[in-house]
Amino acid sequence: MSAPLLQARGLEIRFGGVVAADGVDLDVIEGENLAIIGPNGAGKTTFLNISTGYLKPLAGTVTFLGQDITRLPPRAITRLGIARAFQIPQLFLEQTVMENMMIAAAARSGETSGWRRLLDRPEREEMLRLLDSVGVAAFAERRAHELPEGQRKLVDIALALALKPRLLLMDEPTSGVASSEKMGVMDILVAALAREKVSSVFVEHDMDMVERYAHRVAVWSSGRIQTVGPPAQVLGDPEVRQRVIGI
Amino acid sequence: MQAPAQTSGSGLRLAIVLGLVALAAIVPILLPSWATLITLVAAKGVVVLGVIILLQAGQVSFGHAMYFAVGAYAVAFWGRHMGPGDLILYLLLGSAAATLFGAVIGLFVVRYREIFFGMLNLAFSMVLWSLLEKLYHYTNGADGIRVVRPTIAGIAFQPETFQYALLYVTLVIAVVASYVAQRYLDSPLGHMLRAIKSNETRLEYLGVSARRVLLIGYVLSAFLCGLGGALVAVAQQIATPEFGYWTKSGEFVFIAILGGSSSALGAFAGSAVFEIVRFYAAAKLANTWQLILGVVLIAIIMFAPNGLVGILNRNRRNAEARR
Amino acid sequence: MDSTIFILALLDGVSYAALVFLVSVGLSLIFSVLRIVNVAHGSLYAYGAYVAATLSLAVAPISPWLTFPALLVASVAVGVVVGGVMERFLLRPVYGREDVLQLLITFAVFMIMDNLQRLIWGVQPIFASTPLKLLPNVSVLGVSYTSYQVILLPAVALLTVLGLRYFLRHTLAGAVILAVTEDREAATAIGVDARRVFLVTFMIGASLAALGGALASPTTSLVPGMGADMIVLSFAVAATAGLGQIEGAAVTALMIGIARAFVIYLQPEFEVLVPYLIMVLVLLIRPMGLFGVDKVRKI
Amino acid sequence: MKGALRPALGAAALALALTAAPAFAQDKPAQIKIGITTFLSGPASVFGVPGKAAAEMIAEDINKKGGIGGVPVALTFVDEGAGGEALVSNYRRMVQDEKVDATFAAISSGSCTQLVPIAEDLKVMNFMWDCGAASILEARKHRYNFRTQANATPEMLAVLVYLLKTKPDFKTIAVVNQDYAWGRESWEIFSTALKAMKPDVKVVAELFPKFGAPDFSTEISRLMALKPDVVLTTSWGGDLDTLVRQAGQRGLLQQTTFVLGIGESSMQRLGADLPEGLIVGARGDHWFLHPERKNDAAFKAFNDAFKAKTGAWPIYPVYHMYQAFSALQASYDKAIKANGGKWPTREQVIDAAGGTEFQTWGRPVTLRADDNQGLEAQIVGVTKSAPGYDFKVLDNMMVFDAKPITTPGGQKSIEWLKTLTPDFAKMNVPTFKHGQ
Repeated sequence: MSAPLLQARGLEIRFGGVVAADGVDLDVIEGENLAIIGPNGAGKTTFLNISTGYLKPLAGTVTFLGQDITRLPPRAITRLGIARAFQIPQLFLEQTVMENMMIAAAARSGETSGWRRLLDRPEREEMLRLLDSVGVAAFAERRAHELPEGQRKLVDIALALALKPRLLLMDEPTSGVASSEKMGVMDILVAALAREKVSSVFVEHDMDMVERYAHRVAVWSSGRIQTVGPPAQVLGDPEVRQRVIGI
Repeated sequence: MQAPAQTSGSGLRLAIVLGLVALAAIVPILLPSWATLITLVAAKGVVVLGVIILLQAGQVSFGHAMYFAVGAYAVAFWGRHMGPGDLILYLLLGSAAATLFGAVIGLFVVRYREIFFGMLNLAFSMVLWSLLEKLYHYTNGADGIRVVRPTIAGIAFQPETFQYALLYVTLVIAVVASYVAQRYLDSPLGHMLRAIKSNETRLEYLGVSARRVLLIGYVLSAFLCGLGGALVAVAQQIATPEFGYWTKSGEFVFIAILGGSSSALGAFAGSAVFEIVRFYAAAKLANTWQLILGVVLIAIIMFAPNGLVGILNRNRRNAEARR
Repeated sequence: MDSTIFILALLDGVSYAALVFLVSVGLSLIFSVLRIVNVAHGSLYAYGAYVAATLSLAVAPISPWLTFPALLVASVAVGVVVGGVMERFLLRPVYGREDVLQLLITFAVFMIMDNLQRLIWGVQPIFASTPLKLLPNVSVLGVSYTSYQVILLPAVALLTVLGLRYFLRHTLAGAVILAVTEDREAATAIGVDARRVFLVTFMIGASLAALGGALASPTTSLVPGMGADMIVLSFAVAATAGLGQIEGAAVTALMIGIARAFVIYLQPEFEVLVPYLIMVLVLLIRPMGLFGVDKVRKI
Repeated sequence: MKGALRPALGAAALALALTAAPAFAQDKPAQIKIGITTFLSGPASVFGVPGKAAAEMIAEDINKKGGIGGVPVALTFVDEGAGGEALVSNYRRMVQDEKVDATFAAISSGSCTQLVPIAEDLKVMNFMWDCGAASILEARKHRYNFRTQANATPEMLAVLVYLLKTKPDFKTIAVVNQDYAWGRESWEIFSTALKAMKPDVKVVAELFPKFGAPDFSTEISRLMALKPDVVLTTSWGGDLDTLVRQAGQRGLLQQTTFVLGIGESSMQRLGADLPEGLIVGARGDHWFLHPERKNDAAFKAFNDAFKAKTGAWPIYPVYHMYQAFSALQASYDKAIKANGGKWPTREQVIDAAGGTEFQTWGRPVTLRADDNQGLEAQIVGVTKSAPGYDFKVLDNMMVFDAKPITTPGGQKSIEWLKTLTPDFAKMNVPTFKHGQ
């Protein structure tokens, strides 16, 4: 096994009286798609928030490629190569989808021109291809707020991918996507991740998804990681089934 | 400031702009007193352009008159201590002083958003205003400082011709400033600025420092306010603390919304309507000019959410739809 | 600094703070519920003063003591009528639109009210000091004070703090207002009529501004433009305290009032700067205000 | 760029067509057009609105009598309260489009500072009808601008001399002035002269509350604790009313000698709230019961007409407005005479204006040829109750001749004031009792 890409050790955080993380250890290995599952409100999203610097843990550390990123702000962590897609899509609603993408492209290249036109940048083709690869190229010239929820979700992921990250963190990547299209979208997404050599962590409630796309599954419950392992093994565990999935 | 999807009529827009500039340049030849009025309209339009830039980021400053005043006073102080100068020097001074000021205050205020951003700007501007009033021995207090008529590019104009020279310089500046502002808003930095309005979180998650982006926009807007302030001071031949009072800041935001905060054209359309209404009302309807402006603004907000420019665009779209 | 100055400045500061508090707490209350900074708040203060003066001049010949209820009647009338019209017909149509539009509506109302005030009451200063003269003077350290200013005004302010506290914490209507303040969607979901809450809150806030004006009217000349300064000052107090903080506004008003009084005694040149400097310093250190609470956005 | 200009252009062209008169200089014009700037909004409208009423009344009267040199006058007003941009634009519009023959600008020194150079640029005769800043005419020589009244220097000096004559032994003084140019400049003049004429007086407090402040309680407390012999204030309008009432209510007016530098304009409003014994100045020899004029039937008729029109007796801006018209009439009459009875050109009127003496509702005023400064007498008195009036009137009035108390031509006021000596206060000034 290669060295972990992202390593969390002893994370602790609480909100008011609620303990969301109480000594969480978790590794993300280069090249894998790691799913996090667990009951509602268990703190799965909190893990994404801590790993990206949006929340600071009370104790514990997160290291990425050997560097301690626990106290860094989101933008610094993003620049190190961790991108994030959100449960509720976070887009620039008043701008067109292409403009959204080009902002990401400009951000990736560290562009700070106040003169050259954004849309004249060379990455336009690349961004269009990226949009095409998640199936929303047709919306490129539409303003983001005009898109249906499912398409926004895809653009949200495309925005993260546009950064060419090493690691992509996703929060229920297909929630909001019509159920008939979920598998198709995930197929495309996972293929893209593999092609671009991007590792990923995704929080998920849909066990079919987890079973089909995750290399490993971590079960988050009562503020701790209860088990980590291959989907077949973890999802087969009766205790997990009862506590997490409620079957 | 419009997305490319909607700028199909950009040729038409250019024609309208050129037509209006030509009109602004020719009218005063027939009506001499309009030279100063149009100069003021264009100069304040430049200021409002600065306010509009911040509105793109969703931030409303109720204190931007402070940069307007800084620009004006920079010119006035020069005239007072160094004697008359050249217009080009005045404009450089005014805009440089405002830029510097904006950079320093900007470092503090870009940490705040929305109402807190507005309030902090207001607070800073009120401190400046109090100082302009208080430091009577340096600023002449409420009477203000006279601004001596400058030369323009080394040429000393007679009073009759000076107002035209100033008008044409101001029109050129207005056009250039609009173009620069437009280019800025179309650039990556400009788009990032607009992104602050709709989703600052995502911007940070693209690895961009929203504060830095906002600071650049803030400084640019301070620059434009200072430039406009210097022009107004020269046109009015005076700088007074009133330039920096909170109602002046409110007036700039007012004009921006009146004209339509989504385009450079809006800044000038709003400024023209505002100044002309006030110009006529101060003479003909002295008792009711504020009333009229207030009602006009409410009507615009209620019935024409995109300002005067919005009305223009809507009419054009309707006309195209009928064709 | 000797103790005489200390005591005198304290008294002056308290009576000044009482009026400023009344106006700023109204502003703060409106903001906490409607999320609107009411620029026309200063105009409501001015109208409260003008209507109170008109009313007391009318009733004073009947009995001078009637002027006290007249002040109260005037402030409620202004708050309900002007505040009600403003909320119902001007603000309600723009809820949900950009914040700046709501702010500008109130700015436009400020211009209109300022103008109407001149048309209604003219430009000559108006003075109606009957209530001030009815109450005796009190002497402190050889300096004569009006009991109206050093006793009545602070008492009214204190009653307002206690009254608002009781209203918000111990009555159903207050609980409903607080619920809307906390979470508008949730409150609406459990059947609260948010629109009515907005209307009532706006009227209460407006009445408080008008009350400030009405209480100020016996002590000061009513002149065109008197509202414009009050709005910035009350704004400074509300912001320094943290918008929506009632007790906080009281403490901050006292702080600014007393600081101002001391500055007049010791370094009068800096009087106007005091509230704004305090506001800048506080906001730079605590953007949410002295008593405000920070909120983290959920993503 | 300026979408709204097109319709506005039409309106402007129309306005021009309606108002533009043929500009044949030497022909007798149809009317003499006068552009007047005055405060119609904001706190200073306490002066501006009476000033406007006076202008309308006076113009009507002039026209009834056949106009100036047989030509009627027509007035245009601009609101000084609408802000600097509107003021400058409208001033230019009046001069350039409406082609007014003369302007009366302005009330505030700030407006004057702004408009005086423009009048020079546009070569239009301007009478500074009410603004008092001494420095404007002292900075440089003007051709087109005249001041048809005094300035802050003689106004303050008269008040100071009155104080020194009536209360020669005071040791301490405090000042409460509005914090803006007038409040500052008037105190600078007063204190400079005081230092020169009575160096042993100690200034115990210099208070400059904000312009338009609604409350002076703290200032009053401080003054009550300090107990100065004299308190000076040059405040006006609502500020002065508030200060006097708050100070009166708390006994400060009774404890110390109050000097109201320009209190004449507030006396009617303050009514019974103004106690006896306060020293009051009038920005000129303005008093509707002027001791030297009060038996003049025309004076009485003027005052009665103004009272009938507005409900109040005239205050100083009303008399200042009259002076501007009187100066205009005198200048035109002089120019017509010099031109052999033919209608004069604008430049000829300007030539005539310098050195003109004209009648006023006080002593005559001269436009000093050196610097176009008006030489105007000053009245200072003390408040007193009098039967027949529901407000205090002036008693023990001194009428100061203009010349001795006005800065000599070509000198700067502050420098000149420094050269004064204690003997200056010993000048001979006639004193009049009320009703005498």
